[in-house]
Amino acid sequence: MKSAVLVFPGINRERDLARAFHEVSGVAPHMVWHTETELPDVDVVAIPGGFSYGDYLRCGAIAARSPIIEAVRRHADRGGYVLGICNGFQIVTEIGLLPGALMRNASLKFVCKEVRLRVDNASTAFTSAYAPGQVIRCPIAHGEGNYFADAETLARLEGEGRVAFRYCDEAGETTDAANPNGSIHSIAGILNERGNVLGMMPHPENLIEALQGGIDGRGLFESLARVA
Amino acid sequence: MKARVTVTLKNGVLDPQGKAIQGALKSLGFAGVDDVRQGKLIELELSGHDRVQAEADLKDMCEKLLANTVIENYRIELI
Amino acid sequence: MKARVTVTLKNGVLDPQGKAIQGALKSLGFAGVDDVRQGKLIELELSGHDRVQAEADLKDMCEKLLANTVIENYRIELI
Amino acid sequence: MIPNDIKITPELVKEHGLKPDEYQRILDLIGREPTLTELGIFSAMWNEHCSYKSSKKWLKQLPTKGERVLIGPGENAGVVDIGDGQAVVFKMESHNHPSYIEPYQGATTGVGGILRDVFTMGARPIAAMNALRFGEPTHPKTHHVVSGVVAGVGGYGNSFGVPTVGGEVNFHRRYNGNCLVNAFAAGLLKSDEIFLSEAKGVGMPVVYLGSKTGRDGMGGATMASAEFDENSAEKRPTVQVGDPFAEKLLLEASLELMASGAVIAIQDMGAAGLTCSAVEMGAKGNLGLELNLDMVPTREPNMTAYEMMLSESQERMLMVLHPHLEEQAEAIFRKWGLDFAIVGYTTDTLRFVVKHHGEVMADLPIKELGDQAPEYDRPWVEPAKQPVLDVADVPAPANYAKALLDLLGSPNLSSRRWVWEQYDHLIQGNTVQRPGGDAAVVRVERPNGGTAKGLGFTCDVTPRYVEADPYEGGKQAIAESWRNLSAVGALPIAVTDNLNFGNPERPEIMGQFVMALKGIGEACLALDMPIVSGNVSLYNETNGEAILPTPAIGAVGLMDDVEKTVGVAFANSEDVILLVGETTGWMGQSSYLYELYGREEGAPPPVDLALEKKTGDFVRDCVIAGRVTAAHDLSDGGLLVALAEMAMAGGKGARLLLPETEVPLHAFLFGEDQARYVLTASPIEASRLIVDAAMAGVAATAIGAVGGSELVIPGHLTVAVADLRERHESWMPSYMSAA
Ligand SMILES: Nc1ncnc2c1ncn2[C@@H]1O[C@H](COP(=O)(O)OP(=O)(O)O)[C@@H](O)[C@H]1O
Ligand SMILES: [Mg+2]
Repeated sequence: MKSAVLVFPGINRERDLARAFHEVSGVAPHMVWHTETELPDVDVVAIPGGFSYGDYLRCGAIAARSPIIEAVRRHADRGGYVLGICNGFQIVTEIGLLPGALMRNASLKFVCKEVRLRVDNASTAFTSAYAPGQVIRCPIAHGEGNYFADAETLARLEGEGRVAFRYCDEAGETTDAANPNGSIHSIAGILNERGNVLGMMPHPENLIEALQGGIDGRGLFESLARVA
Repeated sequence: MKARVTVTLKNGVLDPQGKAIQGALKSLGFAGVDDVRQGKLIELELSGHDRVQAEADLKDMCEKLLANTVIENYRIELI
Repeated sequence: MKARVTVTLKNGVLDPQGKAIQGALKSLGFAGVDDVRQGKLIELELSGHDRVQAEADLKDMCEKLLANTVIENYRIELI
Repeated sequence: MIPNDIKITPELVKEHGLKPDEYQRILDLIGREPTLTELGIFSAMWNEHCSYKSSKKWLKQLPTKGERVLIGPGENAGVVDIGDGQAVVFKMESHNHPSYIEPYQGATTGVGGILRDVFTMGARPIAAMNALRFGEPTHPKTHHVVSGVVAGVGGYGNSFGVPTVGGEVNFHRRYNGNCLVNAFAAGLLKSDEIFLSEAKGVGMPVVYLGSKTGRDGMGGATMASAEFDENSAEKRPTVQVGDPFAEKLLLEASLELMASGAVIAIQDMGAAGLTCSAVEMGAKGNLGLELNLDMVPTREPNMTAYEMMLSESQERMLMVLHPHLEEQAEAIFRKWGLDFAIVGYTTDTLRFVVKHHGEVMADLPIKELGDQAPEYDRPWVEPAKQPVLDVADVPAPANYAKALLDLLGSPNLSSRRWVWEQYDHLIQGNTVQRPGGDAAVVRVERPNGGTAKGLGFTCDVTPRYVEADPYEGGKQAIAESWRNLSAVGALPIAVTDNLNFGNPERPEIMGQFVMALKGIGEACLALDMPIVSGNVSLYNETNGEAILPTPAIGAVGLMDDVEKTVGVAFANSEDVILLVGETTGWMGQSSYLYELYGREEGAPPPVDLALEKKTGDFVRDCVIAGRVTAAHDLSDGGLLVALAEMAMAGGKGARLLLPETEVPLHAFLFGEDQARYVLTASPIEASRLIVDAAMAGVAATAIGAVGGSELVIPGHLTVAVADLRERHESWMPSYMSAA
């Protein structure tokens, strides 16, 4: 799997993400600075977590206007994979590659903890290593992960099976108590129509080794390695 | 030239901050606050003198950056 | 009754958000933006009818919650 | 604008916090009346914060050397060798007063300052902690301060990208008027790539980097806030605002610049920014320094020399660069979008010269500015000792389950989850022991591969103990950090301290300071934990009432193989629970007494340092050898609270069979004797451990077994682990959600 990790000023989980790609694929990703206008020849473009431009104005808003973004758009149009995690998810929605927006957590507080995710669509390039409905552990760390989309968009996402991950409890139920940020329909990650762009708030890249407390996050990278 | 841009959430978009403020006001004992919405105020200092041009530029800035038109409305005032 | 409260940073207080927005506008090619300051806009829907009372309440809300008067100024408008 | 050559009046001197004899010293030193800018420079260099004038004499007596110590106190942060050509850099610093005035911004700038101290040395930050003390929960300001401070610590650290892995939170009425915000940061570097603040070479460019200079923090001298602001109706706020985004850029740019070989010396601009940093660089290098303020990037128009020299704007650095690499250096900073300006150069005159608009605003002897700062041997009295509290004076609880639940649900012993879940404690992917246990453990990869090492981090002090007996309390703070590190399997290697006290001009307070330092010093020596950095915060008083003496300790430990660490959670049913250490049932100053009866009485538990060492070494060896399944040190709340914490963490109960003892049950369960731990191990291993402990001269007794879903002491207590959790987890969230 050939991958690239984009770096914007203020991004801070780029090393974590690069490490996950490296661990799983054996190949270190290209690190690509935001002022570039071309991507290297890669299968997967990943946009990491962090606080690009301090998250000032709106999370991801300023990064979404960077020179590299046009190349990302072309990559996605060609059917290349795009993975946006946390700030990356916010950026990908700001670009318009995914619908909806990420608002302040309902608690108005930043939250870092381990949650459970239910894999609602296991037949995607990003999730095939998981079983359908599988409940996995995954860390989150964000202040604005409260996914919102209007009713029509939501109906489409649900109807087309484009909700990849949902926050749930240990039994796989999507309860209010298990929803850490108030996301509508407990949405933690969504896909675009074509299934080659995934945006998610949780950080699978921080749970890929036993030392980190578990390896539930590996599946995502392993899925990508199968197709790329 | 000074300009003021206000960015507010569209109707129907959930506003967690507004809701939290409303709750906090209530628990501080302020009765009769039926709704609270929080928005952004962006004040700009522009060096040009052409108001028409400025308005056009500001609209462009809003569309391109200052507002996320999927969820937000904006209003421009030159002062 | 509708009220609008605007909260802005006092003069001289660093505004990292404004700075970042200014930088972004510049790199998007907007010339002549000399300064940007970001503030908050809070819109309230009040159920009372007494404007004098409302103004007093709003002032109280600002002092107690809506503004951080150590570093922010606020302005109240009834509309 | 006030002219630079204004007549210096006694009022002006006073407003600058200088005593008449200190001003006389200035006159003697320079042989003329200082200019306004010069007066400002002296006030910045000679205040308590920068000059340590009340504490220096005593700080010098602390043990600061050790085999591993590469850099001790005196630089931005201490540096300790951890093998493989790697070193850990760390320090702790207070931001108490600003955090009380504006909790969010006070805390953010506190965190920003300590991170800068660490990366100024050339290290990438890998862990942060925060030791917080607040007033009693019912005090009208407490809620606001807690929520602002915690949000601020998180707001800065999360954005900057450092995992915040540990800390402490206490509530006590003596912090009603003065909260304490002590921030710790640690970073990692190669031991042969340490950067220092000592300038070298004459005619070298002095470069200003980072954010622009504004009038932030100009409140030190009251005149600055009142009179420099005549154009604006509002009183200028003196609050500094943190910009974690700028700091993150500064980090990346600084590390890139250091790697390029362009940096000769580097110093962050902290308190009294440009003044302190420039003087220090020149003085350390035995050089003079000339600054041209026309070149300083400013955020506001018409700033005076006085204002620029005293501004405390954040996220700024000063460097001395190799002239031929200047351009390359500038390119790096431009790439990161930061300000870069050559603001001066080094000279061989030993003078500190400040020019503005072509005029000399200050011309002072650079060495004397630092070296000749006043130093005081303040009078002190040894605080009266408290009598040892007789256990007979401490009632047993009517209901043990209720007592335990009340303790776990008390402000000081309840879970801090509400706090640390607002901190990104997982970023960088190296957090092996997360918050909630004893010490945090962070993985450190070796440069050439192989099993990863671990660094343990903990923050400790029990201010009530220090108040009751500063000497024992000082020892106890170090001993507790030793225990927390040992329990996770880390060898304590060095500490940083943050000494928060009241007004040193009062002999009782100075006595607390002196005796606490004596205790700390002895403990550090006995446990081989040199002090490599630290910070002193005095005058924490409001209306004549001082805070509890709070010498907060940040300690660092090293593990050769990070995978060997164990946590506090009960792991397997049937595991035997061992109590390690001697229990006499010490109730003086215990949490039981304070939280349940509101009594702060008696002498605190004495610390036997030799016993601590022996016991800690034994426990650590057991952990590293993989013989135990969980380990926890005993501190606040004693044995029963520790067992409850292990049960809650593991989601498993335990059945206790307590040994025959003369100690009354409540004192056995809630007493706070030092040098104690709880270990769990398989039954076979447990019997071996008991034998080995005896051989090592350490007391170890089986006190029960893990299992079930309740914590049970037959005949005295049966309580469901779920109920323990409920109480432990609910106090903070419910306190914080009530407005
Ligand atoms: N302000 C804080 N920030 C992060 N973690 C904290 C904070 N306060 C407490 N903790 C964590 O909660 C746990 C319990 O703290 P404490 O009771 O002080 O531990 P101990 O008694 O072992 O020193 C520790 O893991 C500690 O690091
Ligand atoms: Mg402990």
